[in-house]
Amino acid sequence: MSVKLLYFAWVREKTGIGQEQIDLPADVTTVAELIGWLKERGPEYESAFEKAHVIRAAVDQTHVAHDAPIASAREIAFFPPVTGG
Amino acid sequence: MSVKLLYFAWVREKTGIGQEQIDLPADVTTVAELIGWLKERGPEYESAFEKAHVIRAAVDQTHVAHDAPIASAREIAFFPPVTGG
Amino acid sequence: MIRVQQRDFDIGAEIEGLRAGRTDIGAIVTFTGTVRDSAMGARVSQMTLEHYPGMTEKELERIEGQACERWPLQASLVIHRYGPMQPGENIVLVITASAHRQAAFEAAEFLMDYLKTSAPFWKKEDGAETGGWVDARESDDTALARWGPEKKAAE
Amino acid sequence: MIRVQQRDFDIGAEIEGLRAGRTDIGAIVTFTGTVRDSAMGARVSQMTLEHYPGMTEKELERIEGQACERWPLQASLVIHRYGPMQPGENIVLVITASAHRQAAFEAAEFLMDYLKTSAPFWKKEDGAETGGWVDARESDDTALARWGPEKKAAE
Repeated sequence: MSVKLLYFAWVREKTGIGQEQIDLPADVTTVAELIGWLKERGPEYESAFEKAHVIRAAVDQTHVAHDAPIASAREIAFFPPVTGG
Repeated sequence: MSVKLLYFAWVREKTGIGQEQIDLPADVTTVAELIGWLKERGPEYESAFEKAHVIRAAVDQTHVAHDAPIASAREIAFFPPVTGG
Repeated sequence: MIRVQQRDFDIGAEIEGLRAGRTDIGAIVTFTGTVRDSAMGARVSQMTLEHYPGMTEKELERIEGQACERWPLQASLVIHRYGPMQPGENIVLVITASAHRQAAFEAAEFLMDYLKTSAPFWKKEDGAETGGWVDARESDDTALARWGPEKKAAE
Repeated sequence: MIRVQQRDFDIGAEIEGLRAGRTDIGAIVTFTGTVRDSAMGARVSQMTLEHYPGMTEKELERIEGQACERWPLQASLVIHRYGPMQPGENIVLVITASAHRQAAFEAAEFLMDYLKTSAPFWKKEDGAETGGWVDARESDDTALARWGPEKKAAE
């Protein structure tokens, strides 16, 4: 499955990229599993997702919990807690 | 004692005057006594102060209760509950 | 700062005046009260606000002083109009500015609640079907009660 | 109505746009968030807001929709800026208009509380002494909790 990943704020700075299109292995089915899989991809991902519990995720532009399924997602975003307003 | 009395809103409309200077008898010492004394002055005052309990008073431009003393007051105002804002 | 005036006010200009040149403000709340064209289902063609000159200014200053004691405000403004007004026109403006939003929101609500129950203004409505002096709303006393009894003006 | 934009906004003009020609509004509340020149005691020379284009608009619309479901609003507007901003500049504007003041105040606070915790914006501060990404404040989650859990976005 091909999916667009987006990174914002310090997650973006640590991965070094704002977005990328990746092919997801079939056994990666939740946000938490995706984070685990990304951490294997290199030291920059390892560093970006080191404190995985503080990182928020959105699937197709909707906030989700880490145990949310990602099947059929077109766009998955990772970012720190929001600080607008 | 000479004191300025002011009337606002429907209290003013009922007494027919906005303000007047009166000489207060020595035995009129509280707001409630003043209301009682005013009601004796004529049908327009009788009507204005008929529902005495809803009428608010201010002594020298400060809200007071009906049992407040009026000794040394320069200005006493009577009006309905306020409805600004 | 308080102002009692017959003429209209410009909300945008008042905000700009309050914040001009300042970089310590983080939150600005404004409340504007306006004349509605109906009340209790009856049409209102005009409203007139009577007030008690002298006491009005004193009360607004007292209320604003209390808000500044209770919340860390960097600036505040209360403007209240009197005289005849048409539906859609401004009646009252409250502006509060603080470092954080909660103080600004709470102080603005406090100012409005106190103003509604202790500033000496009286509304008279003119309309085809009804009209006359507006009765005080019990909900205004209820709104006031949440700020605690100790600061309420004697009545 | 929501808008996400880099350019500044004119509070007075936005209020006028929302109320123009209307006589059914009785209360207008605005909240303006502005850039402060200090944070946690450290000087801030500039702030940059990053956001998630697409999701930002979606979240703001969702939040505004919830406010309109919960309160009888005659009009509402949320404008949020992104990009670099200097101390004193506007960041966000919320306007709510209703027949009565309580609905307008509550809806504006609700919008700000939700916006602070669910709209995808991230602040980065530049300063002489410190700087960097701003941490989320626990008090924002506390503020949100008062509106009840049922409407909170999944996280």
